Order: sequence, then C-alpha cells, then structure tokens
Amino acid sequence: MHLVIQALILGSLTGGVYALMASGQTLIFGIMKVINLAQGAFVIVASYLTFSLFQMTGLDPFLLIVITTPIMFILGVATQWFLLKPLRPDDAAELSLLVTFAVALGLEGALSLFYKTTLRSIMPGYENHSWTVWGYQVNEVRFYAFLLSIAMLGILYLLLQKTKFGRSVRATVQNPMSAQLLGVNSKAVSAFGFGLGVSTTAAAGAVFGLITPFNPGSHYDLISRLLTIVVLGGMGAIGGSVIAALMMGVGAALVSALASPIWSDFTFFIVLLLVLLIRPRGLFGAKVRGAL
Amino acid sequence: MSKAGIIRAVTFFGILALLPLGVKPQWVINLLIFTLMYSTLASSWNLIGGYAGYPSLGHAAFFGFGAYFIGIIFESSIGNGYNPFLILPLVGLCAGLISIPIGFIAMKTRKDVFAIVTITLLFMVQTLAYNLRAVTGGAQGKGVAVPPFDPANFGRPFYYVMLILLLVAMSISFYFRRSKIGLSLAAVRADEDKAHGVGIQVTAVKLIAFALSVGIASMVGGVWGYYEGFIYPQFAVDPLITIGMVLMTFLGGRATLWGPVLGAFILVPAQQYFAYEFGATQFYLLAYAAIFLIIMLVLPRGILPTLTDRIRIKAKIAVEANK
Amino acid sequence: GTSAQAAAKPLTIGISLSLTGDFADSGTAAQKGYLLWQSDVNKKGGILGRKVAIKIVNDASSPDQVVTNYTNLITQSKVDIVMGPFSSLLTIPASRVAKRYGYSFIEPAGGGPKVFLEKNPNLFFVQPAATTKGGDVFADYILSLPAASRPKTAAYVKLDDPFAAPLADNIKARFEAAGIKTVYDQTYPSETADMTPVISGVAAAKPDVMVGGTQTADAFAMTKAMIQLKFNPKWLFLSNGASSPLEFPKAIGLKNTEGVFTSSDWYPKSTAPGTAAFIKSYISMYGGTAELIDSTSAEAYSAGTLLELVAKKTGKIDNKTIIKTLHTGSWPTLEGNLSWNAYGEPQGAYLLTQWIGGSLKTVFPAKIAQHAPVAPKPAWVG
Amino acid sequence: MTRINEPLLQLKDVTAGYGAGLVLKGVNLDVMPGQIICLIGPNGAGKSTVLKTISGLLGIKGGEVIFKGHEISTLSSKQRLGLGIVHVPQDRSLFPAMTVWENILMGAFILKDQKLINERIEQAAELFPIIIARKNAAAGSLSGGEQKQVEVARSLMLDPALILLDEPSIGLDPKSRKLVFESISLLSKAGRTILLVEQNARSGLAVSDRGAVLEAGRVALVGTGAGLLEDPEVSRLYLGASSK
Amino acid sequence: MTSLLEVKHLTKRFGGITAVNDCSFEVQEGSITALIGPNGSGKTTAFNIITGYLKADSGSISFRGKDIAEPDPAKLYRSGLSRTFQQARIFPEISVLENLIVASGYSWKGLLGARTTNGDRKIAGEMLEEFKLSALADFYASELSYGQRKLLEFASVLMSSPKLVLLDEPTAGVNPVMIETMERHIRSRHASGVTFLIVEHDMQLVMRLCDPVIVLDHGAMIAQGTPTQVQANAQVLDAYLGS
Ligand SMILES: Nc1ncnc2c1ncn2[C@@H]1O[C@H](COP(=O)(O)OP(=O)(O)OP(=O)(O)O)[C@@H](O)[C@H]1O
Ligand SMILES: Nc1ncnc2c1ncn2[C@@H]1O[C@H](COP(=O)(O)OP(=O)(O)OP(=O)(O)O)[C@@H](O)[C@H]1O
Ligand SMILES: [Mg+2]
Ligand SMILES: [Mg+2]
Repeated sequence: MHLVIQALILGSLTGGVYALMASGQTLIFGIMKVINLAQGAFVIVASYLTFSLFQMTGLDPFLLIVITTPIMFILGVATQWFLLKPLRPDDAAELSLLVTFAVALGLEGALSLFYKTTLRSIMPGYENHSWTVWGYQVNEVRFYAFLLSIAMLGILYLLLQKTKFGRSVRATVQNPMSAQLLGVNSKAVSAFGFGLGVSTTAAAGAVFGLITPFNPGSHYDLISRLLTIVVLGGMGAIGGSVIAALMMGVGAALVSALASPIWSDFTFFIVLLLVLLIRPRGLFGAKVRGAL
Repeated sequence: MSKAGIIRAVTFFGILALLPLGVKPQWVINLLIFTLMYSTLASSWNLIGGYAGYPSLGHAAFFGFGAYFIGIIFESSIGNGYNPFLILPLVGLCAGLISIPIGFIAMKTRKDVFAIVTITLLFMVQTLAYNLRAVTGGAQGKGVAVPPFDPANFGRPFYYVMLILLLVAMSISFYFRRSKIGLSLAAVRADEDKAHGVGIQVTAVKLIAFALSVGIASMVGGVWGYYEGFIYPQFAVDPLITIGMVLMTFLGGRATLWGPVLGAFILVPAQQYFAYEFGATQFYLLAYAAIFLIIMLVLPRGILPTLTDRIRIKAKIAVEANK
Repeated sequence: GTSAQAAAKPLTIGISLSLTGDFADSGTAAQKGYLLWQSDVNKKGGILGRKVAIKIVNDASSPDQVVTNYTNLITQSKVDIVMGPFSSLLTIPASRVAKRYGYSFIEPAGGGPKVFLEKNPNLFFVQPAATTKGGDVFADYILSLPAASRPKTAAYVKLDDPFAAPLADNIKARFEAAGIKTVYDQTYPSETADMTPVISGVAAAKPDVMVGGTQTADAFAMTKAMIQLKFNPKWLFLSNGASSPLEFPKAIGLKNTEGVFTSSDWYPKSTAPGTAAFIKSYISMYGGTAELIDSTSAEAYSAGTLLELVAKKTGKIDNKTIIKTLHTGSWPTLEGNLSWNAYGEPQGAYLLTQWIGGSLKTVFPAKIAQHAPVAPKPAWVG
Repeated sequence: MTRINEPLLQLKDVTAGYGAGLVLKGVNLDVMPGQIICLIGPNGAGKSTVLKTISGLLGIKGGEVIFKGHEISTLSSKQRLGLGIVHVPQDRSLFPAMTVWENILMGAFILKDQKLINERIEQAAELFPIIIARKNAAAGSLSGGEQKQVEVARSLMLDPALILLDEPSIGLDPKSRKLVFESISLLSKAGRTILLVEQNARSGLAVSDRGAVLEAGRVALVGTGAGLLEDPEVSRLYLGASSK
Repeated sequence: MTSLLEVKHLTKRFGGITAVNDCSFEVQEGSITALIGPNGSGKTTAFNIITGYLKADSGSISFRGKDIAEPDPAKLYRSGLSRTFQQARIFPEISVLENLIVASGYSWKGLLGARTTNGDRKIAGEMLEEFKLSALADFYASELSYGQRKLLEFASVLMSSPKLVLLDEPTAGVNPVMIETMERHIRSRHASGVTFLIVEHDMQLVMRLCDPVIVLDHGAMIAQGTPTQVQANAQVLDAYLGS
C-alpha cells in the first residue's frame, strides 16, 4: 500500500511536469494545427539557457524563467515567421511536421556545437530535496513544477478563452480568411500564438533540467510522450492534456513500481489505443458537426 | 503509360540494373543499397500515406518484423546465401496478413490520430522485441549468419534484390495511379465520409493499400536485417526509419510516382555523405537541417508537385487564351 | 627507392564514431583518446617511420551509417587499418565489414557477449575483460567479507541493453549462490527518463546492497531518484556511469558521490604502465585535470598503443601481422596487460573502485588497493 | 454624407485571378454613395472574385480599385476594413468551434468602445434573435440557415461605409430572407453603400438602385434595378424564364 | 403507390436542442416530395440520419420496405439511396471530371480497372456539358466557384442509378437559368422512375415541382399535403412563409 501511494505521489508530480511541457504543445497542435516536432528540442534549448544563465549569474532557476520566457517566445515567433508562415495553408498542417522536424535537428546540431553532448544538470543545491510527509517522499522541484504547471495552464486557458487576443488566435486558426476580413492581422497572430506555445517551454526546460540530466539528444524521448499526451487529452483541449499527463505519470509510476518498468510504456500505449478506439477525438476532444 | 513515362522508367531501371557490372567500388554499391532501400520504403509508404492520405508512422514496426523474420529463420545457417531472398515473398505475405486486422482497427480513427496510433504500434512492437527474449534475443540482439558472398562483389545480391523490390513498389504505385483503386484512394484522401457515402469500397481499398504498403516495407526490412547482419530492437524498430521514409516522400512529392524515389535519391546520399565527410565536425546536423528547410521553403509541396503545378498553370493560361 | 617512399607514406587509420545521436557522449571521449594517441605517436616519429593519419567519421549512432562508414573507409578512402566504433551496439555490424575485407579490428568499446559469439578472429577488445564481467570484482569483494558483516538482501536494477543487464545478472548469480537473498530484481528500458518509480519499489524492498546495471544517463537519473527518495543502501554498486570521473559528479553533485562503488578498467589513479605520461599529455592537449579524463579516452588510446607495440615487435604493420601477432603473448597498455582468446575476448579482470573524498580510488583487490572500502555508504547529502 | 456625383468605389479595368490564369478580365464598375448595387451573373462569372479584390482577399494583377478617391489595391484587408469596407463572403465564414457569442464579438474586433459594441449587439439581436437564443452554441453546430443569420448579424457590428454582401440569402428560409432584404434597405437608408451579389436575382434587383451583369469576367450590362428586371433579354439569360 | 422510404418516430437531440422530435413521414415511390421548414427545423439532421451519417436517438427507418436497423451510407448508396449536402461536398483534390466518375459507383471488378475509361469520360463529359463545366473538366474541384460546386455535386448524384435521391437545398447559390436545367434533369429522372426528396427554400420551385410537401418545425411535422394545401395552412404561413 505504501508503495502504491508513493507511486501515486511520484506519478502525479511527474505528470505535472509533463503537463507543463505539453501545455505549449497542446496550444500549438490543437489551436494552431501545427504538429510541432520541435517542442521537445525547444524544451532542451530552454534547459541549456537556464543552465548557462544559472552558471553565469547564480540566480535561482525558477527566477530565471522570467528571463528565458521572452527568449523562447522570440525563438518561437522567429520559427513561425521564417519557416512555417511561408507554407501553403492547404498542406501546412502536414508539412509543418517536416519543417519542425528539421528545426529540431537544427537545434540539436547547434546545441551540440555549443555545449557538446555531455549530459548536464542544473544544480542549485536543492534539486534533489524532498519533503517527508507521513513517510512519503515529495520532491520539492517536482512539486514546484506541479504548481507552476497548474498556474501556467490557468494563464494559458484564460488567455485563450477569455481575452480578445485569445479569440483572435482561435479565430485565425479556424477560419483565417474570415479572421482577416474582420481585421485580425492573422500573420502576426499566428506568429504570436506559436511564440506563446514555445514560450511555455522556458518553464518546462528549467524544471526538466533540474530533475533530469539532459543533452542535446534528449528531445527524442520527450517528443513522442508529448504527442501522446496531446492526442490522449484531445487535441487542443488544455484541460484534457493535464488529465492525460497525469494519467500517463500515474500509470507509468504504478506499473513501474508494482509490475515492471519494461511494461510501463506498453501499458500506457494500450490505454491510449483503447481510448482512441472508443473516443477517436481523445478524452476531451469536442465532437464537431463538421461538414454535415 | 505515356511514351515519355516508359522511356523514363526503362532508362532508370536499365541504368541501375547495369551499374554494378561496371562499377566495382563496394562503397558505391553500399551507398546505392541504402538509397534503393529508402526509395522502396518511401514508395511503399506513399501507397498509404500519399495516395490514401493516412500518414502511418508505424511502418518501422513492419520493417522490424521483416528483419526479425529473416534473423530468426537464418540465425545459424543460410546455405548458399540466397535462401533469405527466396523467402521474402512469404515475409511480405505474413506482414500483409497481420496488417489487415491492425489496419482495420487503426483506420477507424481520423487521419491525424491514425499517425499517433501507428507510432504507438511501433513502440509496442519495439517493446515486444525487447521483451520476447526467447524469440528475438531481446536487448542482446539477433545475429544473422554471414553470407558466403565474394567480398569483392559482396553487395551485389543485396543491390539487385533491393532493386527488384523497388520495381515492385513502383509498379504497384503506378497501378494505383492508373486504376480505380487509385481514384478511390484519392477520394478517401479528399473526403472519406463522402467517399463512403458514394459507395466507394473505402475499407477495402484502404486495407489493400495498407497491406501492400507494409508488406513491401517488411520485405525491405528482411533484406536490411540480412545485409546489416545483426538486429537490435532499437535499430530494427526505429522511429527514425519511419521518419526517413515520410520525409523522403514529402520531399519528392506525395501521391506521385517518382516523388518518393527522388526524395530518397536526394536525402540518403546527402545524409550519408554529410555524416561521413562533416560528421566529425558536428556541422552535419546543421547542414542536413538547412538543406531540408531550404527545399521546403523553395518547393513547399515537395519537388514534383511544385514543378507539375507550374506546368499545369501554364496549361491553364493556354486554355484561357483559347477561350 | 620504393621502400623509402612507402615508408614516407602516412599510415592511415579509419574510425567511425558516434559523434551525434544517442551515443555521442562516449563517442566524443573516444575521439579524444584516438586523437591524443595520434599526436603522441607522431611526436615519436610515427609507426615505423610512417606518420599516423587518423580519419574519424561520424555514424550518428546509426547502424546503417556505421556499415557505410566502414565500407567507405576500406573501399573508398582505402585506409590501411580500421579501429572500432562507439557504441558497442554498432561494433558487430562494423566488425563484419572489417572481417569481410580481411581487416583487423581493434575495438575499445564493444565487449558484450554477442560480440565474441561472432567468432571473429580479427577482433580484439581493448579492455581487461568482457564488459559483462565488470561486476565480478564487486562480487569478489562482498564475498570476501566475513559472513556476519555481509549483506543479507540484495536488489538488482538493470538497464535492458546487451551489457548492463548481463553484468548485474552475473553478480546476482554469485550472490544467490552465497545465500544473499534477492529482494528485488527489475529491468528497465533505455528510454526510462524517470527512475523514481523503480527506486521507490527498491526502497520498499529494503535491500542491504543495491546493484545497478547501468550505462550513463540512467545511472545519473537513478542516483538522483535515490537521493530524492532518501533511499540509502549500505552498499551501492553502479556498473557504469558512476565510473565516469567527469560526468558523474557533474550530474549528481560531487558530495553525493561519496561511497558509491563502481568498477573501472582505467581511472586517473591507475597504476597501469604509461598512465602518468598519458595523463600529462592529455592535460597538455585538452587542459583540465586528471580527474576529468573519461576511461573511454584511455581505452581508445590503448587501441592505438597496441598498433605501436605490434610494429615494434614485428617490424611490420599490416592487418595480417596485427591479427597474428596479437593472438600471442600479453600486451601492456593503459588497460593493464591484455591478452585475448581466439575471438578477441580479453582474459583479465576489472578493478573495484569507489568514490572516496571526491575521487575514484581502487579499493579491491586488496593488494593493489589505494584505500580500504568504505562501508556502509554514508548518507546522501541531498 | 454628401451626395456628390462622385462614386464611392470605382473599379477600373481590374484584372485578377488565382494562380496564373485571369478570372477578371478588365472589370469596370462605379458604385455611387448610398446606393445599393446588385451584381448578378452566371455561376463562375467572377462575382465573388470582384468582391475579394475590393476587400483585399485577393490581389489584383492590373487596373485600379479606387475608394473615396484613393487607390486602395495595395492596402491590406485590415487597412481596408479601417476605411470602412466590410465583406461578408459567400462560403461559411463563422469560426465553427467558437460560440455564437464569440463570433459576434469577433465582428467587433477592431472596435474599442465596449458600450458601442453592446449597443450594436442589441440592435443586431432585434433582427436576428438567434444570436441571443443560441449564444453559447458552437457556431459550427448551427444549421446552414442559422449560420447565415449569425454571419449577417455579425456584419452589423461595424458601421461601414461600404458593405460587400456575397449572396446573403443562401440557405435562408423565406421569412429570414425577407428580413435580410429589409435590413439591406434599412442599411442603405441609413447611408451605407451596399454592393450585393445575388443569384436570387429578382429579390436582389428589387431592392437595388442599380444592377450590373457580370459575364465571364467582364461587366456585360449595367442599369437600374427595375430596368434590368424588366429587360426580357436579361430575364432569358440570367433570371430564368419560368421563375416569376 | 407504395412508400419507398418510411420514417417513424425519429428523434435526435444535441445537448439541450431537440433537432428532430418524434418525426414520422413517408416518401411514396415515384413522387417528388419536398421537405420544407424554417432554418434549424431539423431537415438536414433528418437527412443525415436517414443516410446513416448520424445516429438517431430513437425511431426507425425503412427503405424499400426493409427496416434499416443501422443505416450505413455506403450500403444505402448501393441499395439505391444517394444524396447531396447542403454545403456542397466535393472531392477538392481530384479533377472535376474524376469527381463525377468517382460518384458513378463501380463494382469490385471495376475497382481493378482503369482509372478513367473512355466510357466514363464520355458520360461524365456530357454531364459537365449540361452544367457548363466542360471547360473546367481537368481542373481541381477546389478551384470551382460556390455555385459550380453545387452543380458538380448535383451532377454527381445523377451519375449512378439511384432509386431515391435526397437533395439538400440543391439550388442555393445556383443561377436561375441553371436551376431550370436542374429542374429538367429532375423531371426526366423522375419520368424514368426515380423518387426525389428535396429540401428547398425556393418556394416557387417547390410549388412547381413537388407533390406532396412535408413541413417541419422544431423537428416535428406540422403539415403535409399538396403545395396549394400547404401554402394555405395557417401554421405553415406563420412558422415558415411569413404572412
Ligand atoms: N480558389 C480558386 N482557385 C482557382 N480558381 C478559382 C478559385 N475560386 C474561383 N475560381 C475560378 O474563378 C472563376 C470565378 O469564380 P467566382 O467564385 O468569382 O464566381 P462567382 O461568379 O462568384 O460564381 P458563383 O455564382 O458560383 O458564386 C470560376 O471559374 C472559378 O473556377
Ligand atoms: N452537431 C450538432 N450539435 C448541436 N446542435 C446541432 C447539431 N446539428 C444540428 N444542430 C441543431 O439542430 C437544429 C436542426 O439543424 P438542421 O441542420 O437539421 O436544420 P435545417 O432544418 O437543415 O435548417 P436549415 O434550413 O437552416 O439548413 C438546429 O437548431 C441546429 O443548431
Ligand atoms: Mg460567388
Ligand atoms: Mg439544412
């Protein structure tokens, strides 16, 4: 029982970290209709940024998020503006797959040049601290990450659902022509939206660098998980991706702790398959009337 | 087939068939083997991912299936070295049969979800390859017996088998384009619900395309496993293989006959050459990514469609002029 | 005439390394070792008067590329000699290409059981023993303890790859035979980024000794998980990753390394012949301190050393000579005195090292130990 | 607005097309301020294309688009909207996954004054109560006609000088259709200029001051709305004989 | 006359909205029946249920005397039921000509045959000629104007040999002259035994062409009868036509 509860705690904390990473991915995938294979690479870029800034300034990595967020935002905007915008709207969704994959490779290459491929960790001194609560270990960093991700998701949700900017982002994606006719600068909005999705990796990258050793190639492991979370949650459903991330975290932790880690991803994939077969739009994907 | 088309095909395959007789260096043959391998993979992927618009990311699962099939049967002895090739049709048939129930379930979902479902399939197969140790050797890998071919012409048999597989894949691709199957697939790609509603045998054509597609991929996997000589789960069932075929198809042009081949003939040599020449300086990833982006920006729909579109537009102007 | 000309022609050596991709880290370390050896040997005037020219190409951790690279090196660049790649998984396809063309294949990194099952007489693994024997020395140490102070229970956590898992299994077989109860035994896949669930399982089993069959990143992640879960067994052995003097403290914090056992072939305090000179020239070429040298660099360097030794002994340097010569006698390198069975499996043993006072020290076998083993392991600093 | 005899909008020899071919082959058209002008013509004649070149959805290849005396063909859609040109396209133009209410708000995207927005919403709701009744429904879930009603209501959020209406009556039931044509008259009475494209040509011409026939990318005929309705040749070629 | 299509107690809800509410009607074989009603009265939803694109919450449907438990678009199509969509649904990435050929329906054996046979091209070409689309035959259907798409979809239902054709606002956005062409085609098919069920807001066309007329409001049938009867019905005037 102790083991089960500890696994639940670990799983939800890890799930929180993935939710943080997936939030931007969900935004980009669901709302911008871009399958961003570079999201994992952006997370790693942010990890390195935090790492370097931390080494230079000694400031707390969580504080550095304030600096890294605008940098990641600009990186995202630039990616959208120079590489994704030129794609033809008809097949942009599919071609974005290729472009973002190339971006991921490019980022990996650039990082390998600057940082070599040594595994790095961000170590402010408390990265492995845990609170002992009734005999269970609650890792500090993951706990902060959990709170941070809930806060970020809340902000994202409000931004998209309740503000004029959010409306213009959604409008642009759903019908760019008519958004343009209503005075939305759809190019700027798309770039901004993509930048926003990428800027969430700043926080995710800091947390990732705190809890796991990383190198430029680490993005490969991230991306398939992020995609699965996004799909399981229902593309574009931010709340759904949180639930999916938690499901993944808890499921993997339980199977790893109780059965065997070699079957933990397998179990998760089976869950994903079953969910998709029953609900092809994911857990929280909305059913739309479509062309009927 | 148009006259130009016949000439193109005969020249292409003619040159490739004669090439090993004149070209001796094994490194050239080796490079061509990988190029042909990816041409075939991309052409086969195109059947389902291009014509039907179902972007499978799980082809590497079948590729790996083929590799293990050969690896398991020919672990210790292969006679004169040609037996693994002879058994390939059986490999393809088995993969095709297995794919039918899988495809039936996976293609019930929407197309973007299909991509994720199939990549999930890939990871599941990889996990199985790791964990079914008794059959696959697990993480220890599985060796295939060494073929007794003359080192001076070692690559030649593999080369010709890959070439034949490419011919098969392209013939199917050509047939798809020219038959009602192809037309039905195009309709499925454009609007599947509507296609269903006008009585097209949607499920059947999708399954035919999927089965043929992965059947070929599995045969290529078999040859690969044999050529490589040693099969590890992470290399045989590797998402990068899938991504490779997808990239090449997109690059050359989806749903075209020559696009996937063109994509492979550009990307494979470029990739292998960059890794060989510049790899040590770590510029290779950057160079590879840059080439990619430039092509995507200049020829956003893939090379062939962009070119044919230009031609089509010229034709349209001509039509208008005649009006 | 011709012989003088031939002598002036550089000796070209082709090597494919994983400079990008999954295995890039160790690939880069190997590259350093090879290039250092090249520089050293050329300072001495090369081999038999021929300058050594190493051509290193990247295989991006891909098996297709490794086959291409060795085929190209041999048939296009027509190098005189090839040496082995990193990673170990790429060694088998690479060694098959080398064998096909009659090339010798001295390799510093592929020591899994399947490599030797290839029965390739051209192959020589430049480490003291097959990789899977890396843990034997830890078992030797534990079983050398008086029965009362031995651990009673053991946990085994191992990476599912050709090297790490069998290594831990070897220890387990010995422990079980000696009556140490197995309370936990799990394999984890290589993409496991989060080790905390596994470690929580280990912690719940409360073993006295924990054996980690680890590679690199997973060793770091595992240690971090142990710190986070405040799980501190009396003995902790990590086969690989912890043996990296540079990366391990970087990844988990130097203070946390205290008391972790690992096994090494080469490490800065090693007494193997040539170590001091190697360290000196390493630092003059790459800077840093002795502590920062990865053993993979020493392994690669030793591969080169073997060529020198063969040339010195026979006065010739060609593939046939290398193969024939290395199969007899024993060869002093940074890795100790090496000798091989018919299929390249080395016949020596690893050293047990432990992190004490911030660096790796030999603690077993006793006759060459630099420090007595520290047990039980001190608590994590956090 | 002063009723001088200068057109509000002028198309001079406008040529335009998609890709390389030309769809509009020199369109000339004057739209006088305060008038309703109805553009009719066979399917594929280029009517929608004309509207797109005015609102800036499609760039032109030659000629001039002149609005209030200024050449505007190089301006962006947003700038043209700022000048007071609103375009309600023919294809479904709602944001399907957004609620009806959000769609209406999007109609007022360039407005800042919240009070004004509320006022306009009220006015629009009087004509089309559906925007209140189905406020929180996803716009894409509405029936075809309901969507058209929301689209027209949305176009009322701004107070444009020139409204481009591309077949507003498509999919509307007779009652709503009457409403739409009435509101077009109302808008015109309030001083707006309206360029209307209609296949429902009799209803369209009936409310219009002037009509123009577009045929194969050129303006073939102009006249008063009533005049065109009466013209037997126009009836035969464009209005259909059997419908009356 | 026997009834070709019979709808009984059909109900469909979407969240709080009852789109079709306990609705029953019949379509007699050989008739041109109209289904009219105000916007949002459930006409399209009824079509979607009958043709298997949506599942009803309750109620039953029978076609050609057989109960259809689980309507499936493809099976229904093969048994002679074809339809058009309110928002024309064409295959954008294939040519205009091939759009017609795809819709002509082919057997399993035909599936293996050539993509476009000369016969296909001839029949489809004639059809395109009728609707003034021949010049665009080899263009992608995505390049058509709104009305041209409606025409293409209409033409494509005439390509197979259906028993019952469901048309959802076929004339919306279509030029009046072309509406006459459509009308002519409907009449000639009707003469050769095809039954039509038409949703249409163009009352003049409905009155000219259809008998009987069924009127829906809020998902329920409020009237049924000849055009003149319906036109005089107070409820219909109030709900639909406006006085
Ligand atoms: N997106 C497009 N790409 C290419 N060609 C197009 C496109 N849209 C329209 N066309 C072509 O331009 C011509 C005019 O189209 P337009 O939409 O302006 O016609 P329209 O007069 O509005 O017709 P309708 O009454 O059917 O709406 C048509 O022949 C059509 O084929
Ligand atoms: N998927 C859906 N989700 C929610 N509501 C829906 C959905 N489909 C239809 N409705 C609602 O059901 C009602 C009936 O819609 P339907 O499309 O059948 O109307 P209709 O009679 O065809 O109208 P029109 O004449 O405007 O085309 C409408 O109020 C519509 O908003
Ligand atoms: Mg139009
Ligand atoms: Mg409708």
